Amino acid sequence: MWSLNKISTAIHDWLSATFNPTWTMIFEMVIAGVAVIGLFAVLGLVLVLMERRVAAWMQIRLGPNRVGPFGLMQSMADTLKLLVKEGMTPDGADKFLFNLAPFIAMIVAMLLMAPIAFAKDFQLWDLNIGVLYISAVSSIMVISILMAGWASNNKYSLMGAMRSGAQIVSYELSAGLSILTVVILTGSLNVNDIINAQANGWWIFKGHVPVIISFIIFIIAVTAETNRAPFDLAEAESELTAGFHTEYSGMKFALFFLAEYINVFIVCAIGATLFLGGWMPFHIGSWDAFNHVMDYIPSSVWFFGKTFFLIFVIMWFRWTFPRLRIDQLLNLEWKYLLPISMFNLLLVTAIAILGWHF
Amino acid sequence: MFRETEILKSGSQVLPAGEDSGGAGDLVINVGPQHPATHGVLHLVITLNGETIKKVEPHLGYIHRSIEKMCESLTYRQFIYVTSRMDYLSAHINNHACALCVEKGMQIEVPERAQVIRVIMDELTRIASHELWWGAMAMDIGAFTPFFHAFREREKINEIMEETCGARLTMNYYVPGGLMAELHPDFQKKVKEFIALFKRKVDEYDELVTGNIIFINRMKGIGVLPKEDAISYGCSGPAARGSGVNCDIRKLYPYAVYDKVQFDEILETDGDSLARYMVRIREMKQSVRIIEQLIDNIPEGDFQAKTKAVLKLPKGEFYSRVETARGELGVYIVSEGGTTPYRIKFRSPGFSNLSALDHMARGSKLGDLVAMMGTLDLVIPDIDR
Amino acid sequence: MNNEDLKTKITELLPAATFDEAGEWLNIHVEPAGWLSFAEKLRNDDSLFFDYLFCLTCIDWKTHLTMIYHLSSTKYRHNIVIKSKLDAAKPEIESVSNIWKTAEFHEREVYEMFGVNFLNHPDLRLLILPDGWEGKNPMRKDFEDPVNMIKL
Amino acid sequence: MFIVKYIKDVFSGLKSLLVGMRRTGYYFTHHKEIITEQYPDNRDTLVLAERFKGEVVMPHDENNEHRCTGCTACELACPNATLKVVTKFDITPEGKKKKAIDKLVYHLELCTMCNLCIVACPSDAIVMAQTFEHSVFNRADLTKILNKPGSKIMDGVE
Repeated sequence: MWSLNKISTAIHDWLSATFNPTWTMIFEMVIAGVAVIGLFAVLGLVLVLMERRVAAWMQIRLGPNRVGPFGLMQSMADTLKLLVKEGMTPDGADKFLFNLAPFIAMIVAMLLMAPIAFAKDFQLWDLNIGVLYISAVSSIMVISILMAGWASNNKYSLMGAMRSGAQIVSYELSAGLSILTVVILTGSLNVNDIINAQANGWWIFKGHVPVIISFIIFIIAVTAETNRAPFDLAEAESELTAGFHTEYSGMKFALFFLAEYINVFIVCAIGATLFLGGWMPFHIGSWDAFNHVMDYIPSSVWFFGKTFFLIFVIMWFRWTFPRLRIDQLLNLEWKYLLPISMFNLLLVTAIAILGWHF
Repeated sequence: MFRETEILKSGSQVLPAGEDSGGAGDLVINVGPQHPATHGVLHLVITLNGETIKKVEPHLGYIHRSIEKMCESLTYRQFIYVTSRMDYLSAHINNHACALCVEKGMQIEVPERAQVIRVIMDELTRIASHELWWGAMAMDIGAFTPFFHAFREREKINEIMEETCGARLTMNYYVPGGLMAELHPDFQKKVKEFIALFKRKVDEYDELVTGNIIFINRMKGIGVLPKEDAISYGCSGPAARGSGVNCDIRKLYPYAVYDKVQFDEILETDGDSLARYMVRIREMKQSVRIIEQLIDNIPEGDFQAKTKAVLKLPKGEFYSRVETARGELGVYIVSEGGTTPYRIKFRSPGFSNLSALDHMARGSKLGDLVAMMGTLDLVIPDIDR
Repeated sequence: MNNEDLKTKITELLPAATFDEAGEWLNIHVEPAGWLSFAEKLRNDDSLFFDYLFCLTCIDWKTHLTMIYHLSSTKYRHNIVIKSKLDAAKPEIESVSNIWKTAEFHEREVYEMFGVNFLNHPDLRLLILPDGWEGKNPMRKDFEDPVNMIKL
Repeated sequence: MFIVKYIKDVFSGLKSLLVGMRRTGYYFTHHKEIITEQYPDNRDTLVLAERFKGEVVMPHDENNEHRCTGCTACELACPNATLKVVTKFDITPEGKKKKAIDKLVYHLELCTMCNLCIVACPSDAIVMAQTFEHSVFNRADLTKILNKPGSKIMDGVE
């Protein structure tokens, strides 16, 4: 059976056999870095195309269909266009911060890739506080947005950045709390432990109603955290023209754009890992034949399938709902999501202590 | 005058405290003339305190073509086509107002057939205009999909217009004394098809937007315009009817065959954005009702009254009022007895409705301003003329 | 109220007013001097209650200007037209924008298009014309713009 | 009670969102509803209404004859000075001078397709064509002469 794990092991074995351990380490790091950047590029292209196609079909349109077969090369063409465009720095902007901001957004997105298990035994960095690491690092994203908004010396950008600051800080809370429910049930912060705990069934099925509630809250909170509609107040096209990236153009804009999509991918990957069993195949109790067929599907396919399903749901939100207003956005968090998820956390704790989950 | 340039030049700095900015830390931003939510070249100078609006100051004229002055050198046949360019979304209704005014002055009896067709066309225009408003307003508050769904139905109306009038937006189909051409043979069939489609699809609008909890929260209690203020600010059309003002010209001063058809004047009493939204949604259904009553009963006869080749209005003043999709349009012609008007004034609904924006917007959030502008249904060429 | 009733009622309020019925509605000619107090009476009188100013404009008759106010009552549904003759060289009239709020915008439009000076207007600035507009008022009959206007 | 209302709010809110998602989900899965027209590709099958007002043309018959008498009715009817009739005097076989058109100049760049000239024309010499792709690189190309070179008026048209 084809699997990513075998490829990585083969490379590791070959490198270990050819070079001494230090060089092996260095080579592996380079390969990992290149792979992450490659994944970035591919994900950016795929997700942009996917978003456009999803949007088009929901809006009774065809979507991109001119560049390449079925418009598959459309995002390539877009990237090319963005590459050759002039990256302007507005007069009066804080040049250093202005140019730094997109890179911070990008670096944060890259850092978040580390603890994600893309397939069985295929992970960049298996650290024991994986989930904590993710929620900690993803908060840095807000700094790049604030930086971009402030440094642009544009009132729209500033307002977008300020909105985004309030938004991300508050939605961290309920995202964190809903992640905690799974952590409590598993008893570990390690990503692999969480996935292995779901070998006999995903948490969303095993954890009764409280986990379903926390799953819903998680989806809402991460939609807000990644500044996606209906929570795209930082961009708020019809109010703030383009929010914090109003003044960005060319490749600097593309980095923000890419970072947004990578963030969506990462939060969906985390959602898939925590609630939908990561790369664990779908098993039904004692249907051995069915389970066998499911096992035959490579674990990476399972992981990406689940992740893309969640991405689709988030895109579905975007193309259906109107945008919230800033005070309503904070109301939703502090009056609804936070109390519910705190109460929910209590329930889950009780379930975990009493051992009611499967 | 000096002050605006100051604001424009100040770029992105926070203005210092002074009588202009109102206080320390106030943020003055220019919304427009190029801005996604203004749907045109409206320029609003907004004074903000954080996200809260302290003052909205419209600056107009970016698309002012001085249509009133232009009309002074055009004959009574020619000036009608210009008015299609004012409120281009209700071009037929604008033309109707002008034709009515000239007919009033010349005392032309318009054939019944022409009057019925005019009413059908007006109501189709009204539906098309409200469809566009619905899509654009949903886009203003962040939902992109409704725009395309609205345009699907609007496209059908445009096709009907194209077949009969030869154009999709600026038709110039009405002439003093009747219509420019006979109806297309397929007209009745197409209109019935459209009505069947529209009735099916209009419920989807409720699913997609009207019932949505986010939408209701964005609209309810936003931009409240009390009844007295609505009258005082000269608001008309759905903007005023949302505040409970009886102002439907079709009911109050019926023209064409509006006195012979059954329809309700839609009134909501809340005066907020949701009320204005509901007025328009319900008005579309009333328009369908009017069309349904007339489409099978178009009387036979001429589509145009016999008129002289050169129209000369007698000396005097003539005023006609019609209900466009945005409100009351008045055409005021002062004639000196020649072939061209001496002075012509278009009382456009958008101009008066816009003047209430500042009053409505004070104290609300920046995001609400967009919702308010959306529900006022501003068409900038109509405001600027 | 029909036109006759309106005439008697208005004569009570402003004996100097003259009437004609040339157009669709009753025309009332008033002097610019007493206009503001008369307008207040029109708005506040219970039997008149002209609360809706639906059209405000001006006509340039070359020798003089005429301000035209179309008033309507949302309660009684009667309409009148107020006309006031202004001097072409120095047109001045009291602003009615504190009685009918809509007048604020319409008066600003008339101010820039015809050059009528509205006394006590809260914010009499250019609305439509660009900043720093110099020269004549565009809607006056003697206005010529050789660049932008095409004469047929 | 407060808690009951709170829970009801949450559920009714969620339900309204799901109703909207069902609608977009329906269109996502039903591709037959797609209404996109792929314009430059469907040019061959594109059907324009026969009354569509694209530009003013003067139809000529197979003998290169048109119906224009040069009466300038269209020129007078036009609000924008789009049409300009240039007349000349033909010598009829009987030796009399007869007014005819030399050129009918048409400024497409000024035309608003209001149809007033077509209505005004007493001899139906000009009609609206259904062309709509008018863009050119040079503004001067939009000024057209409607009568073909060497054309003359049809017999029997006064």
